[in-house]
Amino acid sequence: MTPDEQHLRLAEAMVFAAAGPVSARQLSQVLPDGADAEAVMAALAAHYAGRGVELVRVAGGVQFRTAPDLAFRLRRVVQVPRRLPRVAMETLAIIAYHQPITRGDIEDMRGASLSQATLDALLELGLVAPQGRRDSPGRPALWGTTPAFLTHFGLNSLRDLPRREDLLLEPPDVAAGSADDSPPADG
Amino acid sequence: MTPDEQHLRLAEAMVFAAAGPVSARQLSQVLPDGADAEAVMAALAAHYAGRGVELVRVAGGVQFRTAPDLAFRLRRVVQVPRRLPRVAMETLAIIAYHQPITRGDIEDMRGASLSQATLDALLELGLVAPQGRRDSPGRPALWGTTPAFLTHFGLNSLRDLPRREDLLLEPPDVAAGSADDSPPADG
Amino acid sequence: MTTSDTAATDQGGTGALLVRLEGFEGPLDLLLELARGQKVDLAQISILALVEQYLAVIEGAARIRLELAADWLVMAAWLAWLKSRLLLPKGTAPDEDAEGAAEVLTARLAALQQMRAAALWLAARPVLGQDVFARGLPEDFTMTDRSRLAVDLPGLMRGYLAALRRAAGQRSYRPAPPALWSVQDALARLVALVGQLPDWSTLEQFLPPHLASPLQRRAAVASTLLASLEMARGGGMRLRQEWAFGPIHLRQGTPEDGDDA
Repeated sequence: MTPDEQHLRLAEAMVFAAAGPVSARQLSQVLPDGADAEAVMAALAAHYAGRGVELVRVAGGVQFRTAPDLAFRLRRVVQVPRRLPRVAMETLAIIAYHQPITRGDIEDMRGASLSQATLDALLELGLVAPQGRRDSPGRPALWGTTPAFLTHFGLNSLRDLPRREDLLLEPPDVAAGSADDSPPADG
Repeated sequence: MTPDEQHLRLAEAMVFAAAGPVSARQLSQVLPDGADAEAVMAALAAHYAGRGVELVRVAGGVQFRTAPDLAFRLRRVVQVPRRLPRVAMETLAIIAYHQPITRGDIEDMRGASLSQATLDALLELGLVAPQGRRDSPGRPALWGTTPAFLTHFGLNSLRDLPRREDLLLEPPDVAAGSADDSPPADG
Repeated sequence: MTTSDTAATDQGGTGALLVRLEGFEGPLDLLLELARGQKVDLAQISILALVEQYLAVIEGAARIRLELAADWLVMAAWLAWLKSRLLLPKGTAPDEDAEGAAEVLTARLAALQQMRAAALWLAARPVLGQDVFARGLPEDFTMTDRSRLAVDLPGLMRGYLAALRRAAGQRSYRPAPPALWSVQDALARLVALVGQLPDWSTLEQFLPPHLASPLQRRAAVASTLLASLEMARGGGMRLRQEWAFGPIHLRQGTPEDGDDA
């Protein structure tokens, strides 16, 4: 077994064992001195490409996840929580693109008040968190997304979000029910 | 991709995502009808043999486990220092200020009985040690602090302890029965 | 997809209209839905047509149910103003206020449309726990070392003071025994005094001086009575009481008194 193979085994074991994404820095603490954590990660990702479990880059690190195409069969045996309602997804998108943002600003953008249930749903999943207060009358709390937001949607960083201009290039008809993406549960 | 390879992917994903061991019966719920769950498990185990993560048989089925030879490399030790219980801290303080002192005198000073367990704990931690016996009926053991006590509290010598006069707002008779009020001599 | 059938085309069925209005997340939501019925590109929609559609929907809803929420009506009023300005006869100078307001409305709708697209983009991602799954049984290699002690000097000082305060507190709470005249005290006093008194004397004359409290006085009376009874039993004392609860008189006992005490 070459030393590199041993590095691969260590990285595999560490990422497999971890409950969340593992960063290159964390990995290099386990690897012998001088080992290239990024290269080991890339080799590991290549090894798992196309398998039932894949190595994905998420929230600034790597994490093993089941291949998306298997979800259909896995849902038979794995308990799947409800998807976020449309209102929560819209609120989340507004927070993600305009953070840090106050509740009042979110309500202005949507032209509707933000219900406690929506905020609770986002908080419960840990997708958003208060990030200080705005220096304006009443000092309203500012909201932003969390690392859990990145992990939840399989994003490596906020830069992975499409540019706002590009969002509008897509015809709005994607909303009218393109076949492949399932609609949010609440209808 | 042969159908068998797809079975392997499904099994891999399911065992990975499951919160407990996966039995052959559970696996066959995910696999297409007619697939041999036992054979798929065996093939999966063979695929992972020698890798950083291995498929092991446990009670009720199979699950992934970190290869045993890697566990020690992944181990991280987190220091969570213990606090001394209140009784032990009080006893230690009295011994520090009034050493050498008998157990009976400690009980008089605290106004409460002193359990053997508390004294044993301090002894085990190396914070106190017997320092001879008092020439009185029963020849009770005398207790004093150790050099380890000084180390733990960051003291150069017992003279570094604040003087009792600096501590006590009450008149000195609160410690009625103590022989002298002078700071303890160097242990 | 959730509200894509526009309400604007549905003004015939009034019952359905009401339901649909309540399904919208506010006036902006409805406006966006109406706008999407017109054009793919929000920049090219006819604001005038949009305004008319909205006002028609609100009017239809208000006919059925008057208690329309305030924000729906505020939006309707604002749009009615916008409409009146946009309808100024051709040839007059364009109303800059109205054009600006129309642009603001278009921009707001575009921003909301953007965010709706972003929400759809997010929802189409392989969502953890929905479409992809992380390890169900993570392993933790963290070991906790509790061998070290978390102690510091202030803690030691606090412990010392707490011990001494508690001990001191216990002492001060011990109640001092009340100074009461005991039977033994009374007996000694009776023996000393009884010989000096020639004849019957009241019991009160044998009480000690300086009895401060009523409790001390009652205790002294009781003790002296018990002591005198004790002396009378041995013949050294005679007691007399004329009537119930009357004053008790004492006298030194004599041999000829016999045992009629």
